[in-house]
Amino acid sequence: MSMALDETPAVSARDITKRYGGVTALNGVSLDVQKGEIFGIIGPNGAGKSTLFDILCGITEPSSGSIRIMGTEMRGIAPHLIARSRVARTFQRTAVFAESSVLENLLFGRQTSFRHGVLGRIIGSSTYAEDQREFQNLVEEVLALIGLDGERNRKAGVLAYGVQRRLAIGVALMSDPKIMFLDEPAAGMNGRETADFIALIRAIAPGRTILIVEHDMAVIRQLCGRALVVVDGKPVVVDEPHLVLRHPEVVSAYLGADDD
Amino acid sequence: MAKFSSIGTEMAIQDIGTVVAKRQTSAVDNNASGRMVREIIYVVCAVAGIAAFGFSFSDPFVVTLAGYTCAFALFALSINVILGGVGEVPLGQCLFFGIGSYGAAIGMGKAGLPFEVAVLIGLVLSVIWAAIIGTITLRLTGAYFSIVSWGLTGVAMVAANNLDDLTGGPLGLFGFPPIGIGPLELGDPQTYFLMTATILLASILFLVAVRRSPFGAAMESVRQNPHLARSVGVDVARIRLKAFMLSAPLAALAGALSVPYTQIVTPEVFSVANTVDGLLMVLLGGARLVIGPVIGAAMFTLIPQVLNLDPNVRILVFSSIIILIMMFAPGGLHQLSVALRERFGRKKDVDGVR
Amino acid sequence: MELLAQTLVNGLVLGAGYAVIAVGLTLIFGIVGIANFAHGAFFAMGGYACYLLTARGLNYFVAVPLSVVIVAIIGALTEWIVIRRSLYGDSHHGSLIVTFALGQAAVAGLILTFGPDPLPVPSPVGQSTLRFLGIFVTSQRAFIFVCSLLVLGALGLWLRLSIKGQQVIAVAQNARGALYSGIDVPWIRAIAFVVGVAAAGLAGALLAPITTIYPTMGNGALIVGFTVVILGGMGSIPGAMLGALLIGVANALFETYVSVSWTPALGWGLVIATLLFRPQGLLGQVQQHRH
Amino acid sequence: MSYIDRRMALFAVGTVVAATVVFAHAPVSAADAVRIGLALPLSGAAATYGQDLQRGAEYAAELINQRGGILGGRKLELVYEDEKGTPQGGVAAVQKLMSVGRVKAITGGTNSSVVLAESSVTKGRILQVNAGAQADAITEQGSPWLFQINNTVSLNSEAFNAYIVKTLKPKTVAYMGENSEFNKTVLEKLKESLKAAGIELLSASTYDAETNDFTSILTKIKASNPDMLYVADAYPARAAQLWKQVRQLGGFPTEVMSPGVVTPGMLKPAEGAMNGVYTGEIFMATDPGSEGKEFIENYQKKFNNLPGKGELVIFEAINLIASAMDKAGTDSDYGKISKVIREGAWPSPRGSLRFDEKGRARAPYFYIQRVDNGNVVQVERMKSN
Repeated sequence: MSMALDETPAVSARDITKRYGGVTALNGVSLDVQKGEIFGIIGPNGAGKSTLFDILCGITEPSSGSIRIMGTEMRGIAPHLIARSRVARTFQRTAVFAESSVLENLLFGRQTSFRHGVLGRIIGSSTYAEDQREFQNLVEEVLALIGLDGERNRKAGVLAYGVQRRLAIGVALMSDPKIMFLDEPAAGMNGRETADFIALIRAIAPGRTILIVEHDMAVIRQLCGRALVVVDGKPVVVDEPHLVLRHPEVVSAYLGADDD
Repeated sequence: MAKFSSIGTEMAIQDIGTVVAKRQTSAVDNNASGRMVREIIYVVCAVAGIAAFGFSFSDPFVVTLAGYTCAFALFALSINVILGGVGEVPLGQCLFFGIGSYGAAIGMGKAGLPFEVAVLIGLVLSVIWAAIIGTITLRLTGAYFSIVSWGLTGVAMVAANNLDDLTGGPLGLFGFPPIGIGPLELGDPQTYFLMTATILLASILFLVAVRRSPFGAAMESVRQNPHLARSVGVDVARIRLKAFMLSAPLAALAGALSVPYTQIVTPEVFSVANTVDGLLMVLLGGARLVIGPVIGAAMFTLIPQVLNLDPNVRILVFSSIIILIMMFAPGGLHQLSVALRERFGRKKDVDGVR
Repeated sequence: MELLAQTLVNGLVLGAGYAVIAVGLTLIFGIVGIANFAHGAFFAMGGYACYLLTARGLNYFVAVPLSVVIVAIIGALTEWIVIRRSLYGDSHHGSLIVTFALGQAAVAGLILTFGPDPLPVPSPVGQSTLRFLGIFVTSQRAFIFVCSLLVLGALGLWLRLSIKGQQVIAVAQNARGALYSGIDVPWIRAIAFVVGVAAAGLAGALLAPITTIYPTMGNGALIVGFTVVILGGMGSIPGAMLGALLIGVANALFETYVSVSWTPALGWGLVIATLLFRPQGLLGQVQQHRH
Repeated sequence: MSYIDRRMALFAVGTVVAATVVFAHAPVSAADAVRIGLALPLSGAAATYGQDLQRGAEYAAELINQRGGILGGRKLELVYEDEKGTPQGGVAAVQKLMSVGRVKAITGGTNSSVVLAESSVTKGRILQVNAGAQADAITEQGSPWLFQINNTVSLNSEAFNAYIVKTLKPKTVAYMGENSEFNKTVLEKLKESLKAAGIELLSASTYDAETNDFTSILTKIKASNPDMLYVADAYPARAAQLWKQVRQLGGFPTEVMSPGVVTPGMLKPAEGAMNGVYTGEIFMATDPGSEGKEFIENYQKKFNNLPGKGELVIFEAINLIASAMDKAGTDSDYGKISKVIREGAWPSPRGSLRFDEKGRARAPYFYIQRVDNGNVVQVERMKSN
């Protein structure tokens, strides 16, 4: 990984290892993701991809290793603080706030940048008005991007699965993140939804660094400049997707894993 | 701007449990203003209702019972700040109820303070304790919070039993001077009812405002999905703690307001039975609504009075209802109504798509 | 000196009783992932089952195992009808409320059927006591002590040696992993729940002759159980045993040398200390806030 | 508001209305009858006591009405309200009796906290006669229209302690008891009397209601080996358990139980463990004085078992209310009624009752008892003052 030495990488991890009791979930994983890159992480079920994600955005503490985001060490920093430093993450399951409307979901995505309090809300203070205006502009923008303009008052839980996925990205976008971690964002999407999704990612990519864990190789191939393969918690190869996919270990791993 | 305010209302309305999923954005504006009006009407009606009941009924039994019900509804509200707010189960909430009662009783009886001052002290103490307990337990799993807060009520009861000089021991504190707030004499049934009812209404309006504020949004996101909330920058543990510290004084206030009714404060106020009653009220009325607990409280107090139920039968029946609700409609009766509306709504969409 | 020795013995015997309650509780928490607030109710049911059987003229030593079976059956039904639904429902705190409500309902039911007043359960070894070097233990307590050791030992062996036991441990460590490796997790959870409440029932039947039985007898047991489990570490079986002995001895010492009336607060004092300085408990793993 | 919510609100309102209607139209049978309200624990933990008192009250009213009622032929009518054994319940019950039941006097009372709560409602508004509850605090403030039938704890203790120091004469005493409202008074009184008689109190251990294992306490007491063990616990099964554990440890030279708590319900589960224990009581159904014979016999005829203390005190309470109203010639001039009560001497199965300025009656006789193979036998019948 020796490209663009002049720049500090957006995300850089040094031999991350994670053990649960006896089990070793991750073993010496390192990666450097440059600013503006769309970086894929692939591997069979239970290979430790999600664990790696959780560690990269601070939800889980690694047993050993170091994580730097924009050059600053992230170990020991609370996840919500990492999130506030314009790092966003979407989840495999529980992607959205199912009981709330699309608008409320986006509001929840924005909440931490609001400056007004309970009192401000009651008396309708000027900061409250400002917050409203900012949110209003942003929300229209995001709704347009994720194509949910007409659905704004629908309850998130009742939306089609693929649509929920797009909403999840929208929630992440509300904090205008510089770095985005997308955990199997296209899982369970049909062909058309996947196409829309790829377009969406392309649209939001400029000015952001995006990491994607994904099963669907088509997505990885079309979006990612580079991809890391993890098998049984060990890094196998980092390279351009089409090369990665021919790698013998990867092939065998997938053949092994696809029957579950 | 107008559109945005509709979002505020959207959330607010959901608080009051009247989310009517809108289909076109064009409908937003007039709906919004319409709702504003309707909400104001609700409040006016509530005030009118309170006044009407307070002044028309003279029967001290009915009126004081109603007043006591309002006080206990306040307790149910405080439980719901945790349960419906951040989705934790506050099994130890009667600790604060008791602190409020004893605060008022000790302040008046022992220290000879005026009622309102004594109550105020009780509220402050309750917040402090909430801060301590919350900091210890709320960063751990929900179970720890419920168990420990519940266990501490037992400790409180032991303390109340043994610190005779302060708490009067097992027999408790009684024989207070006439209790009043300023010129208002709470010994008088109607005054008592009007006072508790007004405080209850004020608390409801305050809680609605809280739910519409960013803090309310934070609580809601934490309740629905702590993981996701954290990933959008919410300090989950802190929100839980703040909610707990908000709920404590409400419970304490309820405890204090129950003193003019019971006229005696015994260690039994720390009994888990109190919390159970409160929880049942919340779950019956529905944890998703701000007024849910109040409805629950009304049902819970009046039904047994009318049917003259044995308390054990009451617990048996209501607990069973709770189990059924949790199994089939965890959101309480309110969720059933929402579910119905959604089924209806979804059909429409399908038609719309085709 | 003799007083101290006697106190320590009392404490250990007490702790052995606690251990049986707490192990069931911690097993359910570790495997099923719920804090079982109905545990006390099952404890009481054990006592009442034993009362009913002995009242029918059955020998106490026969009644105890039968009571355990009865409680196990009730537990199985509860798990099948209520627990799994509420647990796998979408509300994460559902299980907590449900078990709590179950407990309340059960106690109310007991009061309505048997009345609030305590009932005696005669034990064949009732009044007699064993003495050695100035220290005495009543025969019933000795019996409880032995039973606890046997049961806990058997449980330990079952977990270590049997296949089901191994699967239980696997589920405890990583449920999803266990699922991937083809273990029938719901089934294992059901087993854990039944075993857990059966243990509570056993404790109830064992203690009945000492404490007499009354509907709310479970509350005390539940409180002790939770303090022990948190102290030892939620989900850790060795932790539960250690915690039980510690709290048993601590209570005995405190009662003898400090104050009887404040003893109920002691356990929670220990719990708070634990949560402050070692939140995962003496032998437990760190619990993160996950739902 | 959404459909269901509106329905729920309506329902709530509906219940309020229903409730008020029910209360407003409470049945009024025999308009001329004198209605006496009884707030009793008819449900909850103390329900059994409530039923005892109900039986005793019914019996008293029946006899009075057979004699042709009071105030020139007006019958007594008893109105019951469940006080559920809690202060809140007590307040609700008394208010309901006064406003809905329109009663002329309030009686009942088993739990002191409940009676205290009730007395704050009745004070200065209606005549209240507390039949059973024993806490001194109830009559301490001396509310003019509040009277007490049963001995207060301190009256009982004074009588019993006198026997301990004069007759049993232990050198050293150890006390253990439940941390309950009146055991505190028991302990205070015991300290006083022992101090006065120069007897040493080695230790006083109080335990809370959940306790049922006394090994540690007894171990400790045993180590200090006192002449006498004094146990104060009103909870039958737990006390029985406690005495069994005392036996298992070999017992003590002299053993006594706080007065007024030993019942068949305690002796039976004790399975002989209480044999030899001394205690005291204000009444002995098995061995009543000349005044009690008739009451006991008739009661036994009617219910074919002996009356307990609960039945007795409520019986006396109803009689007191009825005859005082009769004598005062009014059912609502409470000042006058109270004056009559304070001045008069009132015949009862225990002998004639007199009430002091605080409204307390002192039991005419105090019985010292010992447990003898499972039953209490009379040791001495002491005339009070």
